[in-house]
Amino acid sequence: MVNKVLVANRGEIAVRIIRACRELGVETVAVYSEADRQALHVRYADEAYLLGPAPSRESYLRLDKIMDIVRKSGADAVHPGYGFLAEREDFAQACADDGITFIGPRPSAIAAMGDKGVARSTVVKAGVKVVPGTEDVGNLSNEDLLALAPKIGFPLLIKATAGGGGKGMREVRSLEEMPALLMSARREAESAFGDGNVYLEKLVEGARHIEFQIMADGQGNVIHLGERDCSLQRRHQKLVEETPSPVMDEELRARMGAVAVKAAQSVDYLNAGTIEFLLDKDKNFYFLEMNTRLQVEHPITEMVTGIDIVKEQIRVARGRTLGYKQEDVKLTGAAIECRINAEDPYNGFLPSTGRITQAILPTGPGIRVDTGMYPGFEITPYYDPMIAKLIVWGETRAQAILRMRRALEEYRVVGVRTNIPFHQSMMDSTRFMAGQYDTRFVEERFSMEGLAESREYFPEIAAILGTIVAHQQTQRSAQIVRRGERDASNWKWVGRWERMHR
Amino acid sequence: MVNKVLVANRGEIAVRIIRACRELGVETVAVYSEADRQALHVRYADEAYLLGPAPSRESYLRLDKIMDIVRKSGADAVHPGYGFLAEREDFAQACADDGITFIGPRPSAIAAMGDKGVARSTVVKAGVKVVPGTEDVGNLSNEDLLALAPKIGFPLLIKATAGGGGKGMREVRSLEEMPALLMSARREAESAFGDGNVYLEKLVEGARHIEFQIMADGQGNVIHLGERDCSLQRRHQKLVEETPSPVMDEELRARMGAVAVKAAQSVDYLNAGTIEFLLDKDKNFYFLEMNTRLQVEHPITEMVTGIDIVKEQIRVARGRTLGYKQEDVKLTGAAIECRINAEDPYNGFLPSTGRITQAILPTGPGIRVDTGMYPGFEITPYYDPMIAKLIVWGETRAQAILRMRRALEEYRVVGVRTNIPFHQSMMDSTRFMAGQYDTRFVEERFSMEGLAESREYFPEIAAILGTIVAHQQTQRSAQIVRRGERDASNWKWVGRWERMHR
Amino acid sequence: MKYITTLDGKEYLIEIIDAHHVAIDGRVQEVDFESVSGQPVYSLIIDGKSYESYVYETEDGWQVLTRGRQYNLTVEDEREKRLRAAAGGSVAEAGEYHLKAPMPGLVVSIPVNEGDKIEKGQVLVILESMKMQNELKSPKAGVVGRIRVKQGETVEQRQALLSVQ
Amino acid sequence: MKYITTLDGKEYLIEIIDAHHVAIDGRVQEVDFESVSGQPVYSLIIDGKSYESYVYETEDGWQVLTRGRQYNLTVEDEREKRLRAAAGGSVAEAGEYHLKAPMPGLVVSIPVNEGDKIEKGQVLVILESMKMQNELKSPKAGVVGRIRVKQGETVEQRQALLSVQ
Repeated sequence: MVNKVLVANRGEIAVRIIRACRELGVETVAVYSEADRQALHVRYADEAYLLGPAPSRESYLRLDKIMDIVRKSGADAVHPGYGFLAEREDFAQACADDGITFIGPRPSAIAAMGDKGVARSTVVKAGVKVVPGTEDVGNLSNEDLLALAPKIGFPLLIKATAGGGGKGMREVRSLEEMPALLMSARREAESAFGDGNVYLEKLVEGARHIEFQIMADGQGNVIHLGERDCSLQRRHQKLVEETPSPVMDEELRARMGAVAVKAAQSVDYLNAGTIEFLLDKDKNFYFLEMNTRLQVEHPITEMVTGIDIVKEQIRVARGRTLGYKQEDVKLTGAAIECRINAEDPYNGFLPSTGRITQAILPTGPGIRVDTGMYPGFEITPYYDPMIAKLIVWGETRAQAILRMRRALEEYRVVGVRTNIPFHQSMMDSTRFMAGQYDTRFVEERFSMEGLAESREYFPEIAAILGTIVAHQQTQRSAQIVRRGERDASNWKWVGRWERMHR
Repeated sequence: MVNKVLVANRGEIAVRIIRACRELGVETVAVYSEADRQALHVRYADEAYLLGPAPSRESYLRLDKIMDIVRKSGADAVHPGYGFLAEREDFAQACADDGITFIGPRPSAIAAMGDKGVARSTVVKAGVKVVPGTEDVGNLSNEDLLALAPKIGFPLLIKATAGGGGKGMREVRSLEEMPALLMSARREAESAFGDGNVYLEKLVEGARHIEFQIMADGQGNVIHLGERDCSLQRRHQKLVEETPSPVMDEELRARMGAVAVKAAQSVDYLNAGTIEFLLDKDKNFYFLEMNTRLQVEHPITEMVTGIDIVKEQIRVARGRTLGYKQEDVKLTGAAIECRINAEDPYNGFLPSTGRITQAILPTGPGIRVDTGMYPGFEITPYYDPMIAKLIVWGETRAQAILRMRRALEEYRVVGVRTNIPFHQSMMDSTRFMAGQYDTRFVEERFSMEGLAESREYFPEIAAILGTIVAHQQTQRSAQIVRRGERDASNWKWVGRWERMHR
Repeated sequence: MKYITTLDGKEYLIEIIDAHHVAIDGRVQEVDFESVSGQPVYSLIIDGKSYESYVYETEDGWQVLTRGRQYNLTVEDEREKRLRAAAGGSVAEAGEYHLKAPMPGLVVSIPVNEGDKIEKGQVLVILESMKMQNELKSPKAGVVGRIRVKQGETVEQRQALLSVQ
Repeated sequence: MKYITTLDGKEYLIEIIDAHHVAIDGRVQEVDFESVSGQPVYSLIIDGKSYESYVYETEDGWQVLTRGRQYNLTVEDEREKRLRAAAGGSVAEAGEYHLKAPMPGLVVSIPVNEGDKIEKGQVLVILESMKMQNELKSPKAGVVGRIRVKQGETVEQRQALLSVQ
């Protein structure tokens, strides 16, 4: 079993999974929407089947169609990636019912951790501290939530019970603004997960978002692969992740790691997962949630441990024991990931769509780029704006930052705007260099205008560049006008065009 | 000093060096020929200066012009890369005379090792064994060489004294064919190095080409970074390199490493260098030559040691001691490099030139691609056919091979033919997998036709693919013919073309 | 050809002399300028320094992104400059604001009605694209004019959504 | 449209029915065939299997490179096939061989003279390109015809070098 894997995803993570399968000699089956016929995961897979139209609800969220393709293709295993159906208990259950290996946790663990309210109460029972909030409750109404809010205290967070990726999440500063925010959070959660349920959580200020990578096998072994610091977020979307965390020490890592393992064990966890914590200024830490799937930022852990997490997932899914014991896990050097999004940092980070006409990846020592895009590929409004992950490794954190600067400077993407300049400013910022940031840093202290000043100012060069391009455009339009005037010689033009286009 | 480095090279190695400089906060100056105005090294460097027309002799070999640009740009250091002027004593000397740091060995070491005849006699004096051949002699005439040949015995090799990269190298099986081969070897050496001198060396059959990476600082510390097995060659050009060598063991590595260090010490070596050995079936090894520069295949050593060789070069050039002692050098896992050449493996490996219209690099875990090409870049006949180096790392040799197969399968280059299919066949070959190969393997035992059979045969798919493309082309030409016939409606065409091209 | 290029409040007089020379405020400079493989990416070598840049045209002028920093500039020839001076500064500021979709997407909601008096910064439309809900805000105070789209509608990039008078 | 496609000595009768169907030796297959982003790289999905391929036209036919293996094939429609049959096989084999430069380069030497009798496999021209000297050999025995280039000359790709009769 696990000889042919259907990858129920798209984009860079589908490509990532196909790569691991190929290196293990496992066949791969891609699924794709009409917008993704030319996507890299379709090009790289051994087999490929159309799911339906571009919108996710008609394609990548169509559990029924995906199960049909599993049967049609003869796949004996499914990898869900992240997002879409990755944390859907019914998907894992449907596979189990059909005798298909689901490369992920058991349905029961997804259910326990997938509903964030249930997850909190489960880990509390196991003795793990959680951020104060709505405990041990299912689907609360707006009235209930408005009544509970003052007891938790403001500021607080509305979070989607089915959530992840910042979708359906809202910060609330006062009771007055809460009804409107509840509505928009539910709307966004419904649209993202097909489930509008939300819960409340105290907003811990000045905190860092620290998560631990967990691996568990079917023989009861659970290990962690160290932490990732994911505090740099904007609108609750992670933008930069790094490992080790600049605030971590060996003792704290051991304590948090042990709690993470305990949390995973509390739901009889299997395969890869991530335990998210908030770490406050006094190094108190609180369980936030568990992501019962492969995480976007898993490569930074791979860079410092040398462990291929996706290959380990397949190993464990095959029923074998983990290839590593806790004491085999050594962290070497430092790794950073910048998420490259198709959005304009100079225009409120608005999404940017279009056809990629050129893409030159940074390469060389210590660099990894995970992406599903290439020149000619169309970035559509249907899916996540993340078009690539730029990951670097350095012998030290300082070297990793310098390498990341070099890589960002080299990266060229033409056709859509990207947030590369944002990352460049971030890598230049003294607070980032000092490791002094929390989950509010990007929104509260960081502005593109202010930080641009860290970079050299070349106004004359910019003026010359812009003027030459404007001039060339004027010249070209003048030619078109002249061409339009050229009535008498139209016959000549015909010949010329014909020759050019033969 | 070493605050601004002029990179006296082009292509992937110029990009590689610029990367290291940027990560150290060192400014970079590129030089370029008229064919390279849009080359990546020009785009990535802080400064760029034109050298001259495309042919190397008028550009990258113009020592005088390069020294002018050193002065004009205010560069305080020069990195020569490999090839071109990298092993020219007069270049290192010109830098020394001007107070410019040459990132490489002292002129005396280049001189001693650069003339392969002198190198052999130098190391012999230091007690290092060499392959039998013409010893301790300078510029021998054809008459002398023809007289010496029978004493050495056939088969033997004619090699360029200024040589490297297989240029000016010829195998000689008998005295009869030797005069013609001498002529062609001298001609090629003259054209490649501006020096037509040659020497003779016994051809050791069934041998492996094993080389050791050396690093030496100005304080007299010399270490080696393990070996590279470069036995897979065609026409004396390396095609695939790997480390560790499948035939190496700890004891032999220690012995050969010690000899390599001794050879370097015999010329008071400074900076990075490579000692090449032949290793015969009985594990006897012979000094072949020393390359007094950064080597094409240095990245595989970087992958298994975690040491950035170019950064170490700059460190040592700054007069600092090496960052590593011999006992700090640990080899982890295995690395392989495939040299991607613009040549057609199905047509006698003839060079292929043209504009790259698309290039999709393999990425993901454990992959590094060093290249200077990108879509839109023109591959010209003026320079080396190597357009990229594909380097992979794996926890074991077997995993590295599987990863290389995956990477080769993913790599897409459109616009020129490449030898990727050759590498795919090589990675499939049972002898490569078993590590059983010598320097004659590619030429004597390997054929594209024979090895294609390792890959699945899809004649019907190929027939359908070819036929659809041929069909579409027929349809298009038919349209052009019809268009030519369209006399009466030419005015409509004018309007249509105008609209399309506005 | 002479241009007046304005950047961060400063004016530069730039003359394009020929393919390899420009004058900036009277100083003649040798330039080596190329579009890289036909893309809107430009390589400029000036005084030995190598700059690479994206240059985008926008409704208000040009954006030049080079070495990790974006510059917003306007480029006018002398005739345009005179015309604008005669017209008494930018007309756009005083006039109507037309909100256009900055990207393709789905109109999630329109929290204003025609005729509403609104503040600067007030949300006019919530547009979903790439799974994110984006609030499109008014750059000025005023009154909401005609609303051209409905909730639930899919819109193209640059499609007119509504106006503010 | 029907074609006779020959590959490794085997003939396939291939009919292009419409954009999504082909018949091979009478079996109709559904195909999803696309050129990837306008490049001469083709993606074929057939029976759920995904194949990507480079397809090159050569003087003799077509080369299809897919999954690390190259296939050489000829594609003829029925009319072409009949014409060729009538002409009694390939004319090329019997006729004159024209050596063309396989790539741009520099003529290093021409070790034959006009009128020389040569063997199959004998070196006709040594061409230097990309720092390598490449020996261009005769695919047949014969007599050297007109030599159109001189030693030291730079030649373009496909430029005629000499002929063998």
